[in-house]
Amino acid sequence: MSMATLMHYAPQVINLLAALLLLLAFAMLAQRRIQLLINLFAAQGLVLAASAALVGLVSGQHHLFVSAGITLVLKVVVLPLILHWLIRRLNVKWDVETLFNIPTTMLIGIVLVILAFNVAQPISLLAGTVARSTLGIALAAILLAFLMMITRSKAVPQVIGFLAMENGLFFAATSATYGIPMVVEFGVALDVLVGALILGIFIFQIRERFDSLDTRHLEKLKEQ
Amino acid sequence: MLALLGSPLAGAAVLALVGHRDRAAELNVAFSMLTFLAAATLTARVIAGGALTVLDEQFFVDSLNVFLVALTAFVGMTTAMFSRPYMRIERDHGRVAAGGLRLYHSMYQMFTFTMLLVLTTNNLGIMWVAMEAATLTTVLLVALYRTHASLEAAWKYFILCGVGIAQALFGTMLVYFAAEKVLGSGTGALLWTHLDGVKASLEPTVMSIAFVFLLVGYGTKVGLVPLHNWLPDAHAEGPTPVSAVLSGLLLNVALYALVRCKVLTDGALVSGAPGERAAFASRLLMGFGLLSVVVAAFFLSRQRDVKRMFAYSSVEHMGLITFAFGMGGPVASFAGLLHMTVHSLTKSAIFFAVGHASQKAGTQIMDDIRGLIRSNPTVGWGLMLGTVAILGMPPFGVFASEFLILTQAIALQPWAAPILLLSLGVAFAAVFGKVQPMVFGDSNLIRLPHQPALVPVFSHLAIVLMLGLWTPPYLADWYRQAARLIG
Amino acid sequence: MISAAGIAAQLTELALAVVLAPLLTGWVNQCRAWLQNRSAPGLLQPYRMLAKLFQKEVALAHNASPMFRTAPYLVFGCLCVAAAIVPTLGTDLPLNAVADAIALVGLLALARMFIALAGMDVGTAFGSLGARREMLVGFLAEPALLMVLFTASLISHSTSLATIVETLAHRELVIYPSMAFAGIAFTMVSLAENARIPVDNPSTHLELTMIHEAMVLEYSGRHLAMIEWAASLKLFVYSCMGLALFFPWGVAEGGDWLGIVLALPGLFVKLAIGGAGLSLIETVSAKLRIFRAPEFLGTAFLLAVLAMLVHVLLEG
Amino acid sequence: MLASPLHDVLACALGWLAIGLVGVFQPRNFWLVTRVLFPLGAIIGLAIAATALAAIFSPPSSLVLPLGLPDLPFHARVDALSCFFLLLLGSVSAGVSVFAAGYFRRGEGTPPGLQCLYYHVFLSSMALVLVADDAYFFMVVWETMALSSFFLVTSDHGSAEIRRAGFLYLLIAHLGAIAILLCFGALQSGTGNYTFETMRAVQPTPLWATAAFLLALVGFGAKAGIVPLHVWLPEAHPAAPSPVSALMSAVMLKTAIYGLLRVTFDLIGWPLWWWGVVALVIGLVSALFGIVFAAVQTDMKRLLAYSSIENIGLVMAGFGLTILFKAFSMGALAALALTATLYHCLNHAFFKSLLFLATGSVLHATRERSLGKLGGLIHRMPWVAWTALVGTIAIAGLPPLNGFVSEWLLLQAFLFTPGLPHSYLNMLVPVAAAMIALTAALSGYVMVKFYGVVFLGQPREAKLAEAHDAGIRERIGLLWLAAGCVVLGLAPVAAIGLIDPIARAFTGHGLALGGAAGWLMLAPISAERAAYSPLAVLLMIALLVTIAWLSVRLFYHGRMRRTAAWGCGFPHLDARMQDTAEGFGQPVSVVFEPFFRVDQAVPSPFDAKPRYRQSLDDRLWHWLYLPVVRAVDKATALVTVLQRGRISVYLMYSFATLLVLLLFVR
Repeated sequence: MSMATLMHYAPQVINLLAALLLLLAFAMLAQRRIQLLINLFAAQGLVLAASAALVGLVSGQHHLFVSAGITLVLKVVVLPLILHWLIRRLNVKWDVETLFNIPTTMLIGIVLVILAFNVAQPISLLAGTVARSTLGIALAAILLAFLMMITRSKAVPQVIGFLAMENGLFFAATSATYGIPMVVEFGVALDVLVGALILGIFIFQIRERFDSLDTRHLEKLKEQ
Repeated sequence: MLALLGSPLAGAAVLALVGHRDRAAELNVAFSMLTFLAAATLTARVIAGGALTVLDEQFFVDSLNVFLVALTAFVGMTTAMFSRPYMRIERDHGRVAAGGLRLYHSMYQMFTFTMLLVLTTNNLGIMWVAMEAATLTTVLLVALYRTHASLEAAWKYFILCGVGIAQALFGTMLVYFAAEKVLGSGTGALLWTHLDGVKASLEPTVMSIAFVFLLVGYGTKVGLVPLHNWLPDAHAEGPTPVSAVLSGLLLNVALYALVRCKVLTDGALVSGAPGERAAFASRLLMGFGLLSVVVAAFFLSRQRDVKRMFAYSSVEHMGLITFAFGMGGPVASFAGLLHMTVHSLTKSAIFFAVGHASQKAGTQIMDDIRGLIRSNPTVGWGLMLGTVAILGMPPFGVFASEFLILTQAIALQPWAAPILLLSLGVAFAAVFGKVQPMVFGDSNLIRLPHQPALVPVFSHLAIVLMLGLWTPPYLADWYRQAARLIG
Repeated sequence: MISAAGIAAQLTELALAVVLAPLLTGWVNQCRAWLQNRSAPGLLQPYRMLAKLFQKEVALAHNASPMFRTAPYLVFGCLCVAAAIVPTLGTDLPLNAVADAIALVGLLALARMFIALAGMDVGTAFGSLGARREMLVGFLAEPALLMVLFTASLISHSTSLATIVETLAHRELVIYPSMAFAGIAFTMVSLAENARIPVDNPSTHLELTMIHEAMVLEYSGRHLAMIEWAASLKLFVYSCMGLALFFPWGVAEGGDWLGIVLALPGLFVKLAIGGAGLSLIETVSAKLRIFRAPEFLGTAFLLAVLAMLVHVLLEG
Repeated sequence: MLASPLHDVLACALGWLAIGLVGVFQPRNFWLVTRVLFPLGAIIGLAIAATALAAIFSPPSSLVLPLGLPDLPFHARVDALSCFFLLLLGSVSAGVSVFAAGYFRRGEGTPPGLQCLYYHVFLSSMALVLVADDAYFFMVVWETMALSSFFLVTSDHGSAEIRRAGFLYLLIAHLGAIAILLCFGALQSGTGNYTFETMRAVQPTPLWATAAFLLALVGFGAKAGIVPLHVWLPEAHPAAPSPVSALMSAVMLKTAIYGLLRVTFDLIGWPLWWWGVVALVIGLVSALFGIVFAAVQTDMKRLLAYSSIENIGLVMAGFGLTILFKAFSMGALAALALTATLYHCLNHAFFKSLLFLATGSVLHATRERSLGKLGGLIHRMPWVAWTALVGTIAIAGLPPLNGFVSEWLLLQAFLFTPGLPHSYLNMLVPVAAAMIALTAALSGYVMVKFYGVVFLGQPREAKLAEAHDAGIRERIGLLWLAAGCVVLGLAPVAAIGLIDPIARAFTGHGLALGGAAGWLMLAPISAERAAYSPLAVLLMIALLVTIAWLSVRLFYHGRMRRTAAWGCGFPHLDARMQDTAEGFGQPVSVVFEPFFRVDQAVPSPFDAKPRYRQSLDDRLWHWLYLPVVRAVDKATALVTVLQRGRISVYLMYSFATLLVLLLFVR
């Protein structure tokens, strides 16, 4: 495959990957089973890494390879493993309960996607990158992850939602801007890792104290 | 400069190693003092020589942040002094384990480090990273007691701030995206000094969308209504020194980040957008500020927990400061900065007094704390004067800044002034009505085994009193310079 | 400038008031007796009464304070000054520049305050009851009286009684409808203030209906004499005030020696008619319950305010 | 003497502060506080009074202090108006401070040193209020005054009732301060300059001027205690130690009047006529309301507090009249009304502080504030009783003392009102005059009740027999204030001379005082129209009393015998048969029934232990205040919906905010 063909197909592939990301985001929104949710999260990470690598290849921003590597390690391997280990340890096998039913959530999700595309449109017009049209998708992925956090009442899916949001952010960074400077990226990655660890510890403690991971038990602190 | 950041970082490491040994608290104080000394030297240098950048432009101090650096280092130091007896009593009461103390001391230094990093870094990305790190360290501090309530508070704090701050990252990326067009890709496009130079040519649409994300992101940390929900929980359930630094410093730091972003957005919008849009960022800040003041004022009267009440009071004051920065102009920004100073000094002093009071009473429920002035007059007076000060009674400095903000509001936004004033009136009724019986009347309190640390309380109040009656000229100049930077 | 005639008129007036006041009381009592078809006491009965009281020893309650003993003299003094202020013979009185209509009301109020305080001093049930009722009557009557005087002041653009009399008597004759209202109000106030029926009954000693008498129940001997004398003086002052406001004709203008001399018989005649009128009113009306007194005096007050309003509306 | 009167005043204020600071470092040194610090404070008071007296005729002087905000340093200025009120402050506080030196006792409530601090900070801030010449300085000292007096009010903070009173006081003071701040905001007319100098120079539009006036009326009115902002006053004044009640009633309320005058005549300059009507109506309502409530009180200090509302009402009525005259360019009459207003301020300061101090002595001697448990104290406490009599006569507005003079002037001002260009206004005047007359008459009733129940009659409780008279320092304080009442009553011309510069500055006219009789005769317009000479009246009364007394002695005898009280022959006379305070107030509560919210329980004929209970409540409390409290309560209940504890909902807020803002930005 020559460089030229690569250049020719790359934007299309990136778009494809973006679409895949969005699809995965929707899938996560609709997913009830927690193991599958983690797997979907890992898949999203994979897509992310691939797209980052591709963008890096196309644009010649080689530090994106490093980012792709970090993503691969962190989001495809380490975090899903931690999460799997967590649910095994906590013996969480139940289905994920949602606050709204799934179709409603999906419907809201579609509205969000439309909104995200609309918001991102003027920005995309300015983007000079190969992945110009993907910014909307990134934003949509962020919003969908946000929605997922809102609709899930258990602690673990909320954490996954949080991490998925991070995925969306990362995608935005790679697609729209060829990646943010390395220093920052390392910092972000570190924060995510530490954050995930702390969340993990917390989930243990909450489980220990409340005998449940349902955040609906965490409603003691409120105004009378 | 390096000493400034190095001291707390080293402190964190050393204290993590030292653990819970008796000297840990003293070491904590010592490191905080070291930090303050470094901050003081830095401040002196900036006053003498103007803004400076260090380490390949990665760090940058101008009059705006050096003032916050000094404030942060000072309150950090006094809080460390306060926490020495406070945490010792907590340990005696068995509320916190030895390991907990190790975590507390090292995280305290770590937290100071992250805040100073936010303040001094020149890189918007690093600023975000440090802010997130500050969240992480404080989450651990809030959860220190491992009780139901503290876990719940910490969880909410983490999730809400984590999600919020993720939006800020997206906003930061958009800024980078806009800057890239002008500055080219690379680290330079996130350096504030560079961005500030080219802010007029940044894309206005992108910048305004970016500002929305940044506002939601950092606004969550500032505690603007309706993003404030984590704040009262976290303040009420964490150890009191942590509440003091959260209220007194972290909120300021987050607001600082927001203000830096606002400067860029304003620059882009003023030159690149038609009239109406130019004031976009200002309007948003004013709107959120006003909403926060009003809602927080009404929340105040429902409170039973003393720390929770003062947490809402922080929301109110942050709203006021945000409103001031939203109005803009030399006087309002000046007032906003002054209010930042006096609020953080007063509020931390209040938390110190409240901490001792609730230790005496064994509870944070206000109805169970009575007659402090009989059992321990100094703590009682500290709380009384602090409350009076925070409610904007002269001759304390909070009144000075509120006076400036309100008079500016009358001049620039006459519609908002009565709303603000009425909210302040409601807040006054709520807070004073609750604090008065805590301080006055017959006492139900016990004596504590350790002498409370009252130097922090009264040194803060003394400074606040001075600022109400007299602003030293160099301080005023300093504020003026910073206000000019904010615009 | 104050003329010699003025000073003479002033002194005459004062002396006349002090001397004649019991006579007026006697005359009223006599008229009333006639109207009620009783055999009348002599005209000089009040003087005999005073003489008797002066000779008696004072029986002072253990609990009485110096206030109790000084009050009769103070009341007497206040009423003397009040009597001296009201122009009866001439208008060029030195004291007129010293105190005007408002001061006159003030002096009457001062006298009332002292007597009420004295009533409370010994600490008997009747004393404080009387004092309370006296003050009740006072706070309703005083503003009404003031309003009456104000109406006259508005007409004459002055609160000085001399100027009022001069305006009313010596300028061209104008009919003032406001003065009609004021006249009725004034009559009602005078009845109340002088402890007359329908508000009070000067001759009763029925404990629960007394006002004035209850208040002075603890007084005896010379103190009581001073109080009684002061009471007659008060009646005299009110009568003269009424005459000055509503029938001012005959009072001499300025330092006119002849006028003053001529005014004297006029005064006698007017007082005699006034006294007879008073006894007529007392005879034809019944005493009100004390709880109705506020309504009676309230009416007087409203009439007096109405008088002022009428003045502003019709004459202004 | 320093460079200028302003320096002197500031030095005195600093002196007071210094005294307070000495006190706080020696909080339990009783001897130092009462024997040195308070008398020293009194001397400073005299110094301020002397300075003000000397400076009242000199032109205004001003000064910028190196304190305050960087762009708005403290501006200070004295002119005739400040001097007049400084004179009031200094002279009254001198008496009160001497009294206070003897009043504060060992081991009562707050340590004496702290009391000393609050007290002198209070004095100092009042002095500074009077010289402040920019909005910031004014607000700082104004609120300091509120705060220090709050601490004084709650110095006996053990009782929940006192704490509640203090809270109510500070709250209303604070809300008032908010209104004042807004008023200054309206006055700077967009210049952004908050010095009074600028406010004087710029002419606000009528709309802004009206806003400023109404805000000032609310703000200063809250401090002055005008109806309906009066609720704190009858709670806070009685709660405070008596010297403090005296200062609050006598001086602090006057600072509010000072503020109103300053804003209306100095900063705004040209008032609109209908403001006068507003002030007049408020004043009359307050006056009548205050005195009617005073008549039914059973607590002696509450009674005096309500009487303060009345007096402030009279002052406000005079103020309203001044505005009316000034707006219609009737300078001479405006001067008359202003003189009456200021004179009444001065008078009220003296007689009200005198009476509050007297109640303080009574309170100390008997530990009893309730009128129902006092009585007969004229025997045990002659000094207090006789000085209080002076105050009683003065406050009742009777000649020849000072209360009468100002009421006389006020009524004169009313009598010359016809001739206003609005016919409705002319109608209003008789009604207003009638209300003033009624108020004055009622105050006589109230004061007879006060004096009679406290000092006369038989002691209602056995313990009153142990009551002791006031100490020497208390006596000096009482005598000083009583002397003030007498002097102001007898030499009105001299006192009015002090008001003249103010009247000339604000109305362009003075009173015609140089008449034939000069200093002896008060004839504000002309001797033809009205004249009054208190000294002559007093001499006449004295002369006639002496003549009467001497002639009785001369012609008859002075024989006297002490015996049991007669009481219509009823033998078992005891103290409980006297009229109680409730009984004395009963006629008023019947006549003015609509004013009260009456709650009474009448015993049935079959009750074994019949008890009669009656409470008279302020309707405004239920009509105005409770609804506001309920509304705020409801609002707070509404906002708590925001904080229900569910994290998903919180996330939703943040999400919704983001979405809304994104839609907004599009």
